[in-house]
Amino acid sequence: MITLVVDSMDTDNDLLAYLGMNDYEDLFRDIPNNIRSDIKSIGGGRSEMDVMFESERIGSKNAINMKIFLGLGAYERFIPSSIPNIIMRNEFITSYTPYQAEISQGMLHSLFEYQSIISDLSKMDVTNSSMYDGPTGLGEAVRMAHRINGKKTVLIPENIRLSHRQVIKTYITGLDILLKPYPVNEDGTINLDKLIQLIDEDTSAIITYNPSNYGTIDPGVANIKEIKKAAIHIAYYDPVSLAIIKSPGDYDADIAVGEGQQLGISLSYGGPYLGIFSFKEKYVRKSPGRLIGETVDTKGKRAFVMTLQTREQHIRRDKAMSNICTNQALLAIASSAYLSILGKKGLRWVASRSMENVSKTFKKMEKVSYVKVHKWKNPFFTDFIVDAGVKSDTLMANLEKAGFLGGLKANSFLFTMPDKLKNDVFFAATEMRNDSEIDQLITAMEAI
Amino acid sequence: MITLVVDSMDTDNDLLAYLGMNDYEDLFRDIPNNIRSDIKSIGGGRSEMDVMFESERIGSKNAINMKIFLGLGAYERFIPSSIPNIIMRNEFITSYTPYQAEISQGMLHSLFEYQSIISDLSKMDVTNSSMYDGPTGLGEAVRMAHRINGKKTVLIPENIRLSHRQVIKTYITGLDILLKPYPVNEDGTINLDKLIQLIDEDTSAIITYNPSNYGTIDPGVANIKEIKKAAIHIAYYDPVSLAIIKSPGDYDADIAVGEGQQLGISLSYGGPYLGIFSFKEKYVRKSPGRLIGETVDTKGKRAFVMTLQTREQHIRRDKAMSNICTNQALLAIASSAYLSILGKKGLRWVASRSMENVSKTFKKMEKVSYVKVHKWKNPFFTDFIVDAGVKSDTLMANLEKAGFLGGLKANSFLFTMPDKLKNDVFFAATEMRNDSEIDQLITAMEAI
Amino acid sequence: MTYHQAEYDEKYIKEINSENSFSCEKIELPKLDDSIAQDDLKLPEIAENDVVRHYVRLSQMNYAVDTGFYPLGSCTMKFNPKFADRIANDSRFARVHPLADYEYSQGNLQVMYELREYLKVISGMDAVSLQPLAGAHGEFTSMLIVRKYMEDIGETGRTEIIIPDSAHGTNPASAAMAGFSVVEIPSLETGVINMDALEAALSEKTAAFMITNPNTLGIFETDIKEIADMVHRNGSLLYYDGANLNAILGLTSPGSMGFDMVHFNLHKTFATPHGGGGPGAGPVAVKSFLEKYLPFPRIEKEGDLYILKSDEKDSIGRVAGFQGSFTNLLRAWAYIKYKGSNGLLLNTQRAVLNANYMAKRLEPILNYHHEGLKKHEVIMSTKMVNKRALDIAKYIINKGVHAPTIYFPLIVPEALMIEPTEDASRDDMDEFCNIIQEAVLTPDEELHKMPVNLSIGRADEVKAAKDLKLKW
Amino acid sequence: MTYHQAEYDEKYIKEINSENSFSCEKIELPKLDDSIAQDDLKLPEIAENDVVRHYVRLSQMNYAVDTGFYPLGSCTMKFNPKFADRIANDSRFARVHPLADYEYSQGNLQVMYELREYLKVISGMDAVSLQPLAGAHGEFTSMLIVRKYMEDIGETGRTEIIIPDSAHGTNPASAAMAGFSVVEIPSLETGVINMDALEAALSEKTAAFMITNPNTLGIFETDIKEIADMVHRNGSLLYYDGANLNAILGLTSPGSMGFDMVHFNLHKTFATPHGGGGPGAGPVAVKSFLEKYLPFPRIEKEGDLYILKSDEKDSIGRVAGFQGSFTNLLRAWAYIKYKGSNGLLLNTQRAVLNANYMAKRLEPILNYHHEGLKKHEVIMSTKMVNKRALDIAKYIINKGVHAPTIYFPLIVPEALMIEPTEDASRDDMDEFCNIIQEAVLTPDEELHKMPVNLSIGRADEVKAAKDLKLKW
Repeated sequence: MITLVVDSMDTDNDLLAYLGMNDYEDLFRDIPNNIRSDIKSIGGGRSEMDVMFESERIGSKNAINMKIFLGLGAYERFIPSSIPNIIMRNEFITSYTPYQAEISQGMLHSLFEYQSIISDLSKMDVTNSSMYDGPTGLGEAVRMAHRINGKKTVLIPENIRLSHRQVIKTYITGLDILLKPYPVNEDGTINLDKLIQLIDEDTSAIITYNPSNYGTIDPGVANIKEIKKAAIHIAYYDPVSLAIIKSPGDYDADIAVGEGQQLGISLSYGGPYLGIFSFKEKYVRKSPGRLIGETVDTKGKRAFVMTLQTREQHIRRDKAMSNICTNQALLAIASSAYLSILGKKGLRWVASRSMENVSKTFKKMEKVSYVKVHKWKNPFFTDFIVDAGVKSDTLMANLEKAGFLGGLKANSFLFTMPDKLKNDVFFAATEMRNDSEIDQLITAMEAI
Repeated sequence: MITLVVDSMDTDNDLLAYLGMNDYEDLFRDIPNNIRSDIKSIGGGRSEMDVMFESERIGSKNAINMKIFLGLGAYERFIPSSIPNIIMRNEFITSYTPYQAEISQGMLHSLFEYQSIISDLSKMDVTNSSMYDGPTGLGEAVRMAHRINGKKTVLIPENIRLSHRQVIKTYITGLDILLKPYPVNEDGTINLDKLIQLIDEDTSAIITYNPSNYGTIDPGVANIKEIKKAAIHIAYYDPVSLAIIKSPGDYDADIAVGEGQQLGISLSYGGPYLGIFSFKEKYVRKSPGRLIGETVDTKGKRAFVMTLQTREQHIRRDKAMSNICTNQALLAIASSAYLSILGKKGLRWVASRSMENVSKTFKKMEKVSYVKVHKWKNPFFTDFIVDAGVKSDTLMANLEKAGFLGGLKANSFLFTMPDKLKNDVFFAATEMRNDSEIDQLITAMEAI
Repeated sequence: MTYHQAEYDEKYIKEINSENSFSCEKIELPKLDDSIAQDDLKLPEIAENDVVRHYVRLSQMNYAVDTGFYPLGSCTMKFNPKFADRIANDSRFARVHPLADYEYSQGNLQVMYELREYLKVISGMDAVSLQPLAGAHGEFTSMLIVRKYMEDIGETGRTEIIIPDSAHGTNPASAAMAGFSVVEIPSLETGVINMDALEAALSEKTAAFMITNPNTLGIFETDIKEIADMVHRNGSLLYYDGANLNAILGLTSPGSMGFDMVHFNLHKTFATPHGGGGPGAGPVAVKSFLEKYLPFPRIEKEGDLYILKSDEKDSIGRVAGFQGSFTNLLRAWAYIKYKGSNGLLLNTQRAVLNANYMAKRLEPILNYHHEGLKKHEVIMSTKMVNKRALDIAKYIINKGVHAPTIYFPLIVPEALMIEPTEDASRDDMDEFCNIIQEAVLTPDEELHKMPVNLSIGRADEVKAAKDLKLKW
Repeated sequence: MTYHQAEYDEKYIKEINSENSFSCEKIELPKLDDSIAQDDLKLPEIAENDVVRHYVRLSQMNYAVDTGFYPLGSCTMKFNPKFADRIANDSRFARVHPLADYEYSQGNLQVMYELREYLKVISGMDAVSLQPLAGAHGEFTSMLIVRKYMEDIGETGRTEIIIPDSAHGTNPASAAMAGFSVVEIPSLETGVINMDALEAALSEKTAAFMITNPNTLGIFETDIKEIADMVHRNGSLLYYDGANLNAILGLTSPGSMGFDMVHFNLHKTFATPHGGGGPGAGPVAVKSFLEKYLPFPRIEKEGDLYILKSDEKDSIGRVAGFQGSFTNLLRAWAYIKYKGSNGLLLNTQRAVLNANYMAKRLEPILNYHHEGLKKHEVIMSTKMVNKRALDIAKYIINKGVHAPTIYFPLIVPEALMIEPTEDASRDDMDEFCNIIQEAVLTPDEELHKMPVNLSIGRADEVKAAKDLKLKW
């Protein structure tokens, strides 16, 4: 590796002279010697060419041709090539938060449209201009519910994703909130009868999932509004699923949270993703995050600004509704561009083709000797579980060896599961999979 | 493969109704039935997703990890990532020829700068705003010389690249021009003594190469101005080499032509490339191609327009100086951006590191049992030839099998070569190669 | 409506006052004799940061398909799909050296082979060369084929190419470049071929007749079969300028109409981006009796392998340094796969529908002679309203929409040549018609002040040609 | 100088009148019960072509580093190198699923591991978590660590965080979010910590003192060692807000200064693009005694293999769905490799040089108290010239240059917070100073009309908050 010599530059000497200084060191006389340190151990600089070569070499250490049959909050969906074209526009990607509205209408207009498109899709009143990711959105939703009603108990499905529960738990540190699991039916959907019994005057929020944490579509979410009492219904949903199933607004959710990664954002090993966060208008002043509002300029022309900033940290400081400053603006644009390019036809295709692939995979898996599939009434959407019997513990590792990602042991991913599902494993099939890959997966499974 | 059904759209029906028509067919009543035909055999449309999958599959059939030790007009040079960022700007890549100057200043300004930067680099008076590639540039140069002096003989080096001679030959079809080879020295440089004897009153043009067609740097180009008589000196040069050797303008070339692919443009299997074309100002009205000129707008503000269009096909038709309409505008921008980012320091680095790599490769090749290297006084620049002895015929094929591109039999690529070089093969080493790859190449050669 | 193009006082790049920030290791310059060593390397010396900014700002001062409606007639400015760019930038395709042997470039060769087969079907021809680097280059190539063919059959006296006066300028220029004399024949007012004039022009000296159909006025030559017969009876060849192929693709083909040869403009027909002037690609297709004259190397398939063959015997020669404008071929291949026969046909249908819609909308103000069906473009004349086409064009660009082609075809006075393409939305077209209407109602003295909303006012083209300044 | 930002009357995307052109095969919708089936899917329905145009036009109405100088203090808007984007979009990195086992994601894990090691050196800390998704998220994570540590050592009475009144708003917000009370102490006029106030505020209730050094006025706290000792003697922790790390990187480190923990803003220090608001990344580094509290999973190396470890025992928990903002980590990794120790140090030197140059240039008009050395940014006050900072800002943006941060830090009246960064050219800075000078000389009534050269005039923020319209 060749270390580069970086020259000090002529202009710098001019500037130093202007300041009456001899060298850079004169600029740092205010840093006492006893706290000086250097960073030489990170090595010298390199040319772009060397960095590119090295990144290619290291990137190639990943298993780059893995066929992905796994989702669980991170889906390999098709990304139209126009999306990177749009979000890599220099004017978008290299801009800062639009503090000076007049010179930043492009970003503000785009984010206002994001809020509008997601509000239309989810049928919620208001959508903020993004949170970090779905799980932290849940954390903020629980905090927001607590701000709204000051109550203590948050009911979570007993099969909630472990990582979600962990993030929520972190987010409520120091608040007087108790996470309490509620039972689910055999297929992972809400057990309404038992949930009702748990809802009382102390209930701050009820978190529901649709699709459920087993991947099944859950009609039960529609009943929450009748039983929730003073609790805030926090609906966690899959934005792609709304192409075919009802929106959180349809079932009167108070706060709707989703993971937007599916909407035109690459897998990227887990981030950056997009936290979609909507709520009823009456709660807007208790809501976290940034809001873009429409207004007019001095001539009455439509204009967009960041609004209700008095909820935010840079104004309200320790009384702010959240500490969020940097959010996921660029990825919000990616998701609105994605939804606009696909439109109804496209999003329905994505949803339907995923379900069709799931159903095909499912059918073929029945023939794998050690697999038992569940014949539940509520259909799976993109994620699904099957009983992999004695092979369940080693299935994922063996499949990865064969070039397939899938078969994640369900009880290592979910908070609790009943014994009879203890050998269940997760798979998923998005629109990106095809019949031949499904066949190859089955062959690989049979060979294990 | 799934065929897509493309729906006719609602708006179309509105428009048809407006036109008083029932269906698309009504729009084509003017096409008689006896000449109707269809294109069904090319198959139905597909989704972008399918096309991307297929292109990845087919692209993977190329040998994509080949280590490239070959140049000959197409060099794998490092392309700073800013270059694609710039030339993929939607406003540049999706625009047309700037016929309406006022709404197209971005492109015109950029092309004017290209003309200026190349004129500075080559030290020529005028540079047009691009030709298709280096070899067709030579063809146009020969035609231009003929337009200028009406003479007949064009002297070309006897070791000229075969493909160049072929293109020139095609380009002079129908003109009263004779291509006549002139002798070269042992190392491929111009044999001035013999060349002088060939120059007479009929000589229309003399084509020189620097570096020579063996890859050596040729000091002889400096002497052409003293011996050329009324002939036009057409200097073919390597733009990267100008970082270290004299420019065509330094040796008073009349027309200077080069291949611009090296300047920030990818290999792309041979195209699109960039024909760099410069000349003395006095010949401007005889020159082919498009010219961008500086002027002012109504307020005296600097403005750029296409100028001297009366030389061009859309005005002068069969009397035009060339038939060129579409040229290589976008790649001209790539090359100016490349030269601006690298600057002196960068271009010198590229040139010097290439020569250093050549010299390293060279030195190590001496040790390969069947290879003899030439110890000539004039150094090689990026391409070079070595005598590969009995293995010369199969060397390239065997090296490709081992993952290296190089060892192209020289006499299959050049017009004529002396017998004593009949076992010579071409290699090249750009700044992209490193010591370890050079060692691997030597090991692979030894194993053959 | 308010509109203003971005406007920056952008300096020459060499005047930007910053410093070279390119990062590379120090390396010694090779020691060369003074007589040959570069002693004054002149390049801009600025920071990469500022290079990027410079071009971002310049780009904002440039109109493009991706900024708005672009009805530039005959240039066919349609949407360039981004997946084609992505494929073209894929290193699997882009990192292949042109001299790599065929075994190591099977992917690229397959793309070229498949595209060749597509182009045969689309043109109704028998053989294709992908080598020509632009449309005009394809015309030149074709004219050389005409020449070679005539020489081969001993008809060396055929030194003339007949061309209608409505033709694209590249046609006569290409014919002349191949050593032919050009005989121009007048068209009827609609641009349709004047059969009498053609008959009169045809002689034993005629090598070929070059036309486009529909013609440059967007009118289909219904008598094309008769024209072909007439030309062939005369022992001449019939050449199809593919610039307007997008008007008929999928409904008829040059082959079905009786043409012997054709060139394609891949950017017009298959949506490869035009890059502000290029690069393009101009493949040529011919009937089988002309196949042997095509440029070499040619792509062939042997068993499962794609190969490049360099049979020089009857070929007109080589017209490019290497195999052609490969990444544009690749983009066109991807586009054809994406659209398929149904999508390409729909392109044609919608392009023609939109042109006819525009024609009918604009008829009351600017109609020029022809009342019947239009194909992909429509010619209007501002002479009808006593305006100069140039003034109308400047009014249009001042509104942030690109102007139509003006003063072409040459046979129409004060011509506006409008081509909406299949991608035009109803909004685009209606807005454009409204702007035309406003423009026509604007007094000349106002029009002369246009544009005012762009990065510059009207540019002084006379000064540019007189006080020639071609570099900084 | 003439300047005008691009101005389009851009519609809402849903109002564009074209038709969905997304190409997909027909597929049957799954049959679902009416009670659950979507009955009103509302999405924009327009052609892809128009979506691209819409965003291209909008983008031109947005200022960015790649359009010009961006001296937005504290936000550190430096050039985002394009190679980092290219690496981030490389499918070798980007197509890896976050749940893939470590054997199959060694490349990504190596990047994270190496970045972690770099950040340790740079911060002078012993352990790093890469999980926090933005700077403020890193602050929140750190505050949870403070809390957990204090609980662990039985100091549950430590419920206060002391914060200077010059601090970034995220500091108090993050502390509060972690359940602490915030005790604000006044700074001296230069923004330097008032040692007496600190001493008075420190108590047995103090969990930590959160500061940034240099402070938000760009002044280095020379007494930082004494401050650290004072805080530690009190049994409290010292937190470093990494927003200003770029001012001292390579010369000193939070570790050398005596801090216990620090968060990084990768976009500020390592040039990852800010995307008009995000995504960011906010890794946290701590001294070894706090390591066990870091979020899980953590990256480790076992032999030659990189692994993710989920030891929950002492951890504050998980703060993100997966491993963090990976592609931003990747970009920062590439940037550090590219710059190296010498390049990063030069960044610091030039950033500070440029800030001091700006300070001296602007001193005669806008100087605010402090006369000595500045670090990476400089605070001016328009109160000195009886102008409102807002008016000056609008004048600046009207000239096509981004305004400095205004009204921050809160303790400076009519503050302008100017940060040129190491990338500013002499031209950029001189032009900016000239604009400031012009602005100051412009009468208030003129200033109130600004901006006029942008896509809109001054926006009515009061109406936005009053007549709340948050969707179309």
